[in-house]
Amino acid sequence: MTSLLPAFVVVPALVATLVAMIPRIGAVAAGATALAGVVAAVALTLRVSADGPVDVALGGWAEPVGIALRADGLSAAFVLFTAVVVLVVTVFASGSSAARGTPFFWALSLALWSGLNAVYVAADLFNTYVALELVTVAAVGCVALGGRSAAAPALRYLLVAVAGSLWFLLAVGLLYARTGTLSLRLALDVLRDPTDDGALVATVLILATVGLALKSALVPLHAWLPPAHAGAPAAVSPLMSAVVIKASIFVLYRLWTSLPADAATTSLAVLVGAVGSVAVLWGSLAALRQARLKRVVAYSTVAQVGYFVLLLPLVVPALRPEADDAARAVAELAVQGTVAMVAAHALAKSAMFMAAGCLLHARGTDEIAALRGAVVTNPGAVLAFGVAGVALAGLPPALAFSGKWQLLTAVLESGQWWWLIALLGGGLLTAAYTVRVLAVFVAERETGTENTPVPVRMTAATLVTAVAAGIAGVASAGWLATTTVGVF
Amino acid sequence: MTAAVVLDALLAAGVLVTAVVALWHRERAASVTVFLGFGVLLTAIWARLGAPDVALAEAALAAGVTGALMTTVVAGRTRSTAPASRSSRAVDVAEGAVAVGVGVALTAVTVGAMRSAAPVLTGDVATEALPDSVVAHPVTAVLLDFRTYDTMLEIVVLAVAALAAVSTLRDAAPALSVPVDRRPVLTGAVAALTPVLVVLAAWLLVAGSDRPGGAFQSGAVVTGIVLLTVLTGTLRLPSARTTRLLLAVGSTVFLVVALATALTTGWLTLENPWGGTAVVALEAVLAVSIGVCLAVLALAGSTRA
Amino acid sequence: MTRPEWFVALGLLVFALGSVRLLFVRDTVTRLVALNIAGAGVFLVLIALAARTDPPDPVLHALVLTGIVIAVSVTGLGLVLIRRSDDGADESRDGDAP
Amino acid sequence: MSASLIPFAVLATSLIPAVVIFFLPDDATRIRTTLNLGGAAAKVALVAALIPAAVDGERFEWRSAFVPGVDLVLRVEPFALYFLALSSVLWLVTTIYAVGYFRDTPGRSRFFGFFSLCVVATTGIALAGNPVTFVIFYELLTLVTYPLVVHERSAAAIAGARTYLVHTLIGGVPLLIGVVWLTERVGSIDFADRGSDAMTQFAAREPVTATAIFVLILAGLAVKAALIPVHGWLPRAMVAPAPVSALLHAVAVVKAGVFGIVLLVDYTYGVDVAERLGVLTPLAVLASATIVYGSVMALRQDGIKARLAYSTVSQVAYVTLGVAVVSATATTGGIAHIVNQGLMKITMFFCAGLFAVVLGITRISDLDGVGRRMPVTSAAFTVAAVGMIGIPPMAGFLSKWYLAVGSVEAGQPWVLGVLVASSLLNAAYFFPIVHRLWWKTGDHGRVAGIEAPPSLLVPAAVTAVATVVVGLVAGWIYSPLNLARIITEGIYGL
Repeated sequence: MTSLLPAFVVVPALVATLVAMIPRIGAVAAGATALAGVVAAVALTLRVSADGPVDVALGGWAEPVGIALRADGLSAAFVLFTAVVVLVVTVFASGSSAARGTPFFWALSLALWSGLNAVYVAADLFNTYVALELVTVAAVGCVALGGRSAAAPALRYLLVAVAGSLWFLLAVGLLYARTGTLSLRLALDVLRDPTDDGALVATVLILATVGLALKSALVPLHAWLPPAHAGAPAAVSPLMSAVVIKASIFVLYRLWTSLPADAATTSLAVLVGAVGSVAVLWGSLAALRQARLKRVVAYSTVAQVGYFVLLLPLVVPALRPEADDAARAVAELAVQGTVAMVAAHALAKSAMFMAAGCLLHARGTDEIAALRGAVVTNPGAVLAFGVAGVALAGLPPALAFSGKWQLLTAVLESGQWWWLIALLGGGLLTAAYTVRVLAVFVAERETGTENTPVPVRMTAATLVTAVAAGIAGVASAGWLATTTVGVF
Repeated sequence: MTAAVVLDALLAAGVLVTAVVALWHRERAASVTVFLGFGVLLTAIWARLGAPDVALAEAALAAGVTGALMTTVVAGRTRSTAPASRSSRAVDVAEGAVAVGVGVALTAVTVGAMRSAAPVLTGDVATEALPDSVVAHPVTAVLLDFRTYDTMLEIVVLAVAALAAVSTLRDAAPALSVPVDRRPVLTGAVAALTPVLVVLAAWLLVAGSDRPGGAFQSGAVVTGIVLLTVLTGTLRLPSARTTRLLLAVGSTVFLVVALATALTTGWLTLENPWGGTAVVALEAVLAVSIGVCLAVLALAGSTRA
Repeated sequence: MTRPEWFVALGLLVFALGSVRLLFVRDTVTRLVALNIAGAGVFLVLIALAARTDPPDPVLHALVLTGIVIAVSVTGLGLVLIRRSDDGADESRDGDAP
Repeated sequence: MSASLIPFAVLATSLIPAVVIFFLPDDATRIRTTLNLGGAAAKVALVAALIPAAVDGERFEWRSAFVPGVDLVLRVEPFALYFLALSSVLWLVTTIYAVGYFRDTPGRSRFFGFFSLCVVATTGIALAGNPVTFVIFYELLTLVTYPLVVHERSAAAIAGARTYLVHTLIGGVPLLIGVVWLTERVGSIDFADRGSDAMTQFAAREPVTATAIFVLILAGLAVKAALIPVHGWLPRAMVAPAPVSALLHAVAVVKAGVFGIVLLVDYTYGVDVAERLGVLTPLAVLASATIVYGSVMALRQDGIKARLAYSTVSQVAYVTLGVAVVSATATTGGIAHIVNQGLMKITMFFCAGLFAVVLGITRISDLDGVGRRMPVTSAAFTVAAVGMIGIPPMAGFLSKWYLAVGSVEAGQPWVLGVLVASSLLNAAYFFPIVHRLWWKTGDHGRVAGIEAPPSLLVPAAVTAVATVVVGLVAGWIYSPLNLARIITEGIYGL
């Protein structure tokens, strides 16, 4: 029986095209596909943890001529949390048409999900480029659903994202010039020869890292994200912040956990880690100063991206020719910790944006000052926002706490203690900008602000996601172990 | 031999000059026009570098369709919305210098990589595997037999882009509305030209299996046909529903083929004896889909929301 | 330097010009033009690499064909968004959409 | 060590009510109260049943993987049950008090939901079997107490809550990094009576790192234990409603910090290792300084709750002092003080709440002649105050007596001086209140019928009586003092 891996890409795309033709069935079709997607993702994770990575050659041709798909622990984890977020956001979106922008939301979000899965299971570098483009175009389409005023941010996002993809494509071209193959695995076999490919690998990594940093809004290349994520409709923002930027983060991890490292790449990794640390502090401080709720949550994403790139300096030592077991152990811990943080961010951030969506639906504005006393009118949304904030800050018993625990252990064992500042400081700042907003929600209510009731399923979806992110930390050991299967 | 070198040098210089002018020119319309020139020169370079398929595609798609798209938008709006920041000449030169620096650095690394290239290139492996493919022409074999998955994703990208464009229109069931130009000379010429273009598109499509040509190039010609007929009113603008249907049909067929082959020979695996005809069928669907999607993109661009 | 190496150099230079200009220019249409030029630069590098062997590498040609179609669809979408934001710039209020 | 779900059962008695109560509408008072009281009573019964088994050496444990290589451990053993007994009894009493206090105010379901979650966190802290589990429930306690402190949604409440969060979250950072560093260096060790030998070898091998880790973890715990200079949040968090101040800031939150310090010194490092590292003497000095500082500051407060807050800062430091002085008697006194101080302080907070609710008095200077108007409340307050000063037969006397004897045994007579000084200071800030209540005259009108709603009055009376009873029954095998002695024997391996 041929493997079902390609189904993760083909089925959502097919449903997307069908829903494009018949928008009426949008909600039901998307809901069913999302549910099936979550079940399939869990099955994939179990399969990968049981018998190792899954490899599929497409079109009947093996590599290097044909395209291969590969799902190892890392891909299974990303596919899983993406499926969960898509399911939850689908339930949320079915609650109100304003949250969806236009009926095309269903088709575009399903196509977006198909593109994301395509990135996560790609083993061929050019195929990764095409998948990234599918994600970008679908994501821009979704942002543009936000109406006239969302057109400019969507355009800016399109230009930046496609430019990033081009930088990545050039890196793929360079790699092809040297190794003669588009398959990452085969390219590695060529590169491992002792001929000094240091300069080439460094250039490929610089090009790819800059391109992918542009697409993941790593400070200082982040200016496009807040207008785009905040300007998008209420149901699109959670998708954007929780899963879309993760596609380029995943490709970054795929490259940095594969290509051989030397002194040059190690210093590059440390530089990226430093930029990440600045991003954590910069994004959080910016989030503290925003007057609109969705902008606070968007800048929180800019801050969290800083965490995700802290993996690089911790992983690179394990890829050097003279790497010992200790370095490999640190790398495993770092990958487990970071993937847990990425997954926790996906859940918590989607909950936060959905909570903002609920409040926006209730009060008609996301101006923080106008949301006083929301705890009385929308207790569910406020509770969800608080729990999501706690989960984002990596406080126990959240999933991010287990991630932060592994990352802290990896940092201590690797001796690079300076990453502690970003890891610990970032958590405090996240709590700071969450509590700042909570204090307004809790304050006594001004009379006169109108308050339309929020459909139950929207608040329910938000609360379930937030609580899931908030308590998943205590039961994540088994899942954490699967995230490093087949990665090194 | 020196004539070839001179030609290459001239083309290279032309490409560089047009690029610089297109990038640094203040006026929107001027930079778009020069960019079209850049596209034409690029087509010549693809031909010089022994890539006829790419040259055809570049001429039809990049220069042709992109030019059409850009002129519809720019024609309507000559003033540039961005604040006319009179960045001084020095800033331009600085930007140029940075670019040259980056270019030179990358060249050094790339040439070094090319000189220590791996003995076996995927291209050679593909050329050897050609006889077992269902199609004779190497580029079409790669596109529709070896790397069919890429082409499938790419068509989905195109469909999604068109869908995204249509979804930005104002009302819930967005219909395209475009000013129609019914001047007799134009409509007469279009009426005469259309059958010729249809035959050309069909020929390009079929030729693809054993010589340069194929779905992409004929798709561009189909776009031309659709735009000409719609803009002159000979073809009535489809309703919102049919527009969406046409948009999605191309990628739907391709995805259904993927599922079908999954259940039989393996995901996207085309085998003889039915492989060859399957490829041509797929190409036909591709051509129509590319044609319609790009036309919709152009029309959505000119429809006032 | 061999002929393919010269064209790779040209491609890289065009890519650099396009990318740098994309990050600094303000006007949206020029940014889209810059994006296309940067893309053309990358494709030029790929086709030059393909010309290293005789017959030229068909895989790279196929990649560039796919790249061109994606570039065109992205440009199309970009132009539609430019049109919408130009319409929008006339009467939209500042701030984020509901 | 039989793997069992008993620890879970103890947690569930407050977790299930918490989850259900969140979804109850505010006016579903009957269901909510039955759920609350049922949960509290079930927990008290369960703990009471477990104490004899634990005293006979029975141990129950639940273990599951937290991250690959590190486990979550919940275990039932004497010290855990000791803290659980205190918190479950006082949770039952305070629930009754709170139901009366919040009769028809808005947001009650929200309050009692978080109130039960807070007890879940306290129970988790008591049952924690290793540093990781402790940190998880310790930080959870911070998060679930924030909504309680901010419950009245006034500007002052929000400001007080922010200070509380700033202190506790910042305190959480050194605690987390300390525990991670400890687990990374020594491996996933569990709490054990005399610390684990892996810990002993590690302290011998890298004394400097061991001390650094000790200081980091202590810094994290010191915030909640309100040791100076990180005690600032406690007085400012008094803006919380009376039941919150009573349970949290006199019992649960503050005790969690001190409970952590005992776990750190005696159950992670072990007394001998801590002594060899030389960290106990500075800890004793810090505790003593806090005792004196707390008492002096209490003298200068005119607000009843403010004075009680600073008194708590001082009294809680006795426990730290008991642990820092290396002698079985002193540690027994310190551990016994956890229960004694809890009973006495909660009585006083109940009375403060009563004075505010019935007569609207919040300042000590307004308490003249209240004894005649509210005799029962004033009597309860007096009993607790006398106990605090350390006059027999109240419970307070016993713990101070053991601490004094212990300090002499340990050869640290200066501690005796601190104890005497603080007792005098206690007298200095409590006697004036008692004096105003009974010997001053004031016109507070005639008492018509009973002086306060029974649901507020009975809890105060019960805890006051308990203060006396605990003092009298010190000899009983399951009395708090005897339990403290059994725990200390485990710690010192007698």
